[in-house]
Amino acid sequence: MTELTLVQAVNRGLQQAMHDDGDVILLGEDIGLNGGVFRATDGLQKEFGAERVIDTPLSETGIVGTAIGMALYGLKPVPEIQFQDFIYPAFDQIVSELAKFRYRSGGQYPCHVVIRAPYGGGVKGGLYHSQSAEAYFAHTAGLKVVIPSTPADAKGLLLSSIHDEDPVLFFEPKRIYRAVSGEVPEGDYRVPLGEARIAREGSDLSVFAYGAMVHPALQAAESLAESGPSVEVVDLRTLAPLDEKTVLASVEKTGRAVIVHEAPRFCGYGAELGSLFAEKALFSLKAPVVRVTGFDTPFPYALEHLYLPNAPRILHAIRETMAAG
Amino acid sequence: MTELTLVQAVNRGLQQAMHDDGDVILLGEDIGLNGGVFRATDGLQKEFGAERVIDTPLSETGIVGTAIGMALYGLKPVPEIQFQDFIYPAFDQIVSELAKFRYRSGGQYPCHVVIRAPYGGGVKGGLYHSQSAEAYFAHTAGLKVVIPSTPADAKGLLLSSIHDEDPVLFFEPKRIYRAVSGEVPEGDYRVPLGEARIAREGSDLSVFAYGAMVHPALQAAESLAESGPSVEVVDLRTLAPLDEKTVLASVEKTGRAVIVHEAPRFCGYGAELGSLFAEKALFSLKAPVVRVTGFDTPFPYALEHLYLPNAPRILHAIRETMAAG
Amino acid sequence: MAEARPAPTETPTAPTDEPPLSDVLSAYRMMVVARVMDERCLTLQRQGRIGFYVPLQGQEAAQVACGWALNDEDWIFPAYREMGIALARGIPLALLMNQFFGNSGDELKGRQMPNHYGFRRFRFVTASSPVGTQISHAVGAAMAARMRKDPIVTVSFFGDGTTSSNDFHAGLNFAGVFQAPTIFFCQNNQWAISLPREKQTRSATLAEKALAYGFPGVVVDGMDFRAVYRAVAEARARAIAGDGPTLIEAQVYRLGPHSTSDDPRRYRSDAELAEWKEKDPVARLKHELRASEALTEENDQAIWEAAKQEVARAVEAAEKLPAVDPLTLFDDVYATRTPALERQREELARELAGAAGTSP
Amino acid sequence: MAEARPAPTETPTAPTDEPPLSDVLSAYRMMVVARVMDERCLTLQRQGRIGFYVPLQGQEAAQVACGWALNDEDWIFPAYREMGIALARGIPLALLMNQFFGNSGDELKGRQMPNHYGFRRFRFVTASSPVGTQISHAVGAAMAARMRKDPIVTVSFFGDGTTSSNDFHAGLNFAGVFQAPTIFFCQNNQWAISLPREKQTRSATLAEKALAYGFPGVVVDGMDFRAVYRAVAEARARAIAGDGPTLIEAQVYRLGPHSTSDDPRRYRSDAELAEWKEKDPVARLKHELRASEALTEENDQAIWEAAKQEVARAVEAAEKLPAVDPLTLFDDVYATRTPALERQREELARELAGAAGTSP
Ligand SMILES: Cc1ncc(C[n+]2csc(CCOP(=O)(O)OP(=O)(O)O)c2C)c(N)n1
Ligand SMILES: Cc1ncc(C[n+]2csc(CCOP(=O)(O)OP(=O)(O)O)c2C)c(N)n1
Ligand SMILES: [Mg+2]
Ligand SMILES: [Mg+2]
Repeated sequence: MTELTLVQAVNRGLQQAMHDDGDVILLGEDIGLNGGVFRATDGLQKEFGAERVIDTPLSETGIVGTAIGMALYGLKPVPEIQFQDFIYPAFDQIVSELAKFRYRSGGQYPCHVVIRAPYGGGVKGGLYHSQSAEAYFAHTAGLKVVIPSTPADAKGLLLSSIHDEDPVLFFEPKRIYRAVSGEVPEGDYRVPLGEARIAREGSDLSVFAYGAMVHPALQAAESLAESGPSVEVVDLRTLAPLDEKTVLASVEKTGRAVIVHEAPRFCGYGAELGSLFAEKALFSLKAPVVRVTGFDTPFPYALEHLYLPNAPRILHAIRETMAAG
Repeated sequence: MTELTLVQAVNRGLQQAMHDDGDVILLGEDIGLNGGVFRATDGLQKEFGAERVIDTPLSETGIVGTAIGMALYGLKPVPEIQFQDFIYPAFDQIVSELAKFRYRSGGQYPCHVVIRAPYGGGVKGGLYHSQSAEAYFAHTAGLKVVIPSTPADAKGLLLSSIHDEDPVLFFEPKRIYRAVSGEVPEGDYRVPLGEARIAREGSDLSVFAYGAMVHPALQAAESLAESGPSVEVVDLRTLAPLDEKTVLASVEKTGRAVIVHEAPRFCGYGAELGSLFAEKALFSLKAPVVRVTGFDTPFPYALEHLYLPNAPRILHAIRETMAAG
Repeated sequence: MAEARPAPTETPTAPTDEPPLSDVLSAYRMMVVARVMDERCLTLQRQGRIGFYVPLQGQEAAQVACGWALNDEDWIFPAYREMGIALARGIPLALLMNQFFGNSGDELKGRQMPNHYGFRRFRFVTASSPVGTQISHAVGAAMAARMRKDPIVTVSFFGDGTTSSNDFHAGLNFAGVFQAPTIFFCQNNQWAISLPREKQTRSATLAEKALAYGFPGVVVDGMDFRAVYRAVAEARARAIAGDGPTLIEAQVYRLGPHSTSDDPRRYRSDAELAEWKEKDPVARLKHELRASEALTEENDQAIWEAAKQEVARAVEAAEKLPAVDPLTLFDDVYATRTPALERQREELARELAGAAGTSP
Repeated sequence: MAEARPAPTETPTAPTDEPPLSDVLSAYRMMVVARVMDERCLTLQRQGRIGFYVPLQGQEAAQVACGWALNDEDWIFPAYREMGIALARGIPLALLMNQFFGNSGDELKGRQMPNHYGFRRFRFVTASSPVGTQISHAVGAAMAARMRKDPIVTVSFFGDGTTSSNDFHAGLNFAGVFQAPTIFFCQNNQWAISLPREKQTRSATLAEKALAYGFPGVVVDGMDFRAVYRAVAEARARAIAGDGPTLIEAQVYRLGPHSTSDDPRRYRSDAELAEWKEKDPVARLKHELRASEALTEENDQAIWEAAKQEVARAVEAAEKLPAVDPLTLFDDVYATRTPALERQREELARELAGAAGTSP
């Protein structure tokens, strides 16, 4: 065990994978000498050479397209997209090719690429360095979507993703790259995909969150520990495929659900959860489901602090939900 | 009034707009001499000239990018994407640029482009000529998303879209381009954006649908007309911004909801509706919400008939929902 | 301040290889099979027996010659019009025909429209419809092969229209920077559906686009079997030697419609078509073989007859095979079915067993 | 079969225009203002008074000269490093400074990071961060202007790295095909964050990429004010005459970090930096003006002093302005607020009024 920040845990995860498996290679913009703009790949080019840690030209289309070609050939490429906001030039490659290769070939061509990208707000990055685009990918059959919220999960989920057989979009909450640290197991530590984590047990209400939002959710829950209702916090970790079992069990137990994410509400990931409850847990629900999310606007710059969900807003939603039934 | 097919109604809508407003111009692949692969622009280059009906090189990035430039300058471009499945190379231009221009410039640069694209299955087009990608765009703040289900609406919504001030994604259900026809008013006929249509009134259960799916929804409802429950069918028409008022009023009246779309279920557009009901109409719901949708797989070819929702499946969902409460 | 201009076209360096005559005869046979398949499939589509078809007439020499100059271990990244390459790789007609029918013998499990096939054991990667995406895949695979020290090349196939795609730009740029052992084989058939070549881009040739990426681009008469063979052999030798990629522009003509959904009379003249028909690559190679006395008129008739029978057998066999199993719909989305897919599968199974089912 | 090769660089044709001397002196003043602004903004960012900054040092001559050769009616499509152009267009320092502070005087309503400004009345389109997207916008606007018969050109600005983007390819290709009256102004500052120019693409120059699109590409010494002026004036004249687009590669150097988030010592040598510092375009123009006796040492000092005061005033004024109104968050998503946005706005208003609110 070592105390690491989240971004260090990502770095160690990559190092471990590259050490254990010569087929793992990294590619992306500024990931080599520069170690990535967030230093997630710091030191890796030095350790593994420029053939396995490849600085690419400025083209996300090219990064993902060549990564797919490498994967078809049998390597395990882990491309980095510098900011998730810049993933869109690769959208066609991801949605039309990566997601569909295994299916369209009748299983002949698995295509295992793990795309890493820092996502989310809280770094004063404005419209183009703050977005949360997870819903686009979660809606795309054939892709897995993974978002860690702790350093240990960052390493453990990343290693599971790299050793998975399917394409994974691995989104890292950049806001807590350094703001959160914790104990991380050494070696080839893996956290299975497809399993949500009960970050805090509770019996009156369930808060569902992922990535950076798990922390204000926990704060809000803790602030009620003495006096208020008993709040469970579920950290989804794998957004697709969703761990329906854990999620439904929690809401069936508590009968109340608050869903938190940074992305705009409309057709956001939270919509799937709310709909799931209306379909499969309707008669357990004691109160309307509430979503605490980013507003239905592009991500702002000067007013970022007002845009992002935070502990007071989550608390308010918890109180409202408790009052409603 | 003239009896027109849906694709003819689109053609007449474009013709009307071009006739009335010299700033309206069309651009896209094969839309000129060839009249579009579905003939939606048939005859328009002949009528309005090659400067206003522009055959472009094979690049959706370029089509949407140049359309945005034209719109910034003050024209009203109406680009065609040959199949919605090929919109992804333009995804960056749509999501990063078109959707955010007005916002990021503090209102200085409205950017009014209407992107037309045929979408959906039912034409034996396989993975890449059948997709329903509406959820990606509905989740993107700054865009409007419109889908007609009848010839009259196709013309009326298209003219409203072209004369709107915001960017509109106008998706045409290609499966019923010719399969559906109806009376279409002459001239500058407009159907307002943002208003759902009660396609059929009913009191026991509401079916929410759009595009090609409105028709099997109506069939299912009609088949119950004599004996069964009284089914309301709501045709959303504008998916973003959603007409929450009409939708909520319907479900509050009936207490039961079945949602239909062709796209995969997970994080699809239906998720937003289900979630909305869990948030704002929970105590009106007498039975769990049910979604009748495409499966969570890429769109198939040989088995397309099993993939797409149809009247029997909708009927089954109606019966189940009636039985559940 | 300097203005760059394209250099005048140059005579190519001496060919590295010449195909032996017996090979050319087999290649001719293959071109005939492709032509017969093409005619037959157009008919099958018209009769409603298959759903769609993309013909390759006019491009047989370019494709078969290219396939001929490659090694079986090389990887092919095709578009949707590449039956000539498929045949040159030795892919049996039956596999193609089953894919066209989307039946239970289709190794793609009926998942794709006709022509979008691929067979891993033939190193022929499954095509998609969005144009150009295969180009950067071929570059990545070439880089991977080099990492593994496999002495192979990858080849991507695409048309004139596809030079406008994002992946053409990204793929060629990456290939130049990383000196990937790959060949970009552009079949300029003069049309991208209804858009003529000169409206696709203003460069004088497509080959010269390679300059923008720092490697050679060559123009070759794609109706000339031997010329294509030489160009590909040379490009392959360069790639294997570590000298990087080549863009080959094979100038051909799409003699048929873009696909069975297309009506070319809307946008091109009969005169143009007639002019190019004169250059039919199958007729041309026959003429050359006849001239060199490698082929007699009777042999030729036998070749056509054999091709027809082979194709007829493939059709007959494909039509006998049962439909694809409905429950395979849920396979291969992921390596294993997710719980949601299992549920959806059960639902469909119940529906097929008689009870109508709700989907998901 | 022919192999295309880049032609050797050529001496340019005679300049169409020479800027008058008085103009050059004003341009020099502007370059000094840009330099002073740059230094000051880097300090403001270090002090935490603004959130981020992208310096332009080394690119002042290229930008100001380009701006100088354009007409005020021409449309500018900038990237994020274009303060020299902004000044040349006459955009007041106060507007820029307010944008950097994202205060209530910011015409963008605090919506964007510093440097991503735009001002409609100056025909200076609001920049975004994704590289290259502005390139095809400039092409579309140029086509629109021609449709309207407005005798103007559009100019897109982008860096060496951005030549790899999708929109570079699409934009230049469309411009070639449609002969759009536009200028592609590429500032090759040798680096794309940590990637050196030679790893970005294997072409010998960036200018020669224009060949792939069938129009001229020119290389110009971007540290040379007059050379850039001539190249742009010539390209503009061509465009206005209906002769189509031009790609200009201005060879410059990014003397500072990529942005305030970047540490260039991780990837480039002090020696390289020192070498390029010798070519500082501001010092160079001063030297030329001094040599031609258009400028005395005292005048020069006065110019720097005036610039410092002007910048100081802009900072002071910007810092006095109140913050942007929180409820503007919901404006400009659409022309009118949707019902959902109205609700979200009321929610925020209540929250700000004291009660904590749930978001949406
Ligand atoms: C991204 C994308 N946009 C549009 C299409 C529709 N489309 C299919 S083929 C084609 C023309 C391709 O022309 P070319 O590259 O010359 O190949 P050819 O068909 O002539 O062999 C078009 C526009 C597509 N498949 N993919
Ligand atoms: C699509 C996209 N990918 C990545 C980035 C991150 N990024 C910002 S600037 C930059 C380098 C740009 O280099 P260049 O075009 O040479 O311009 P310069 O910064 O040197 O002026 C990168 C990679 C981005 N802004 N957009
Ligand atoms: Mg073609
Ligand atoms: Mg640069």
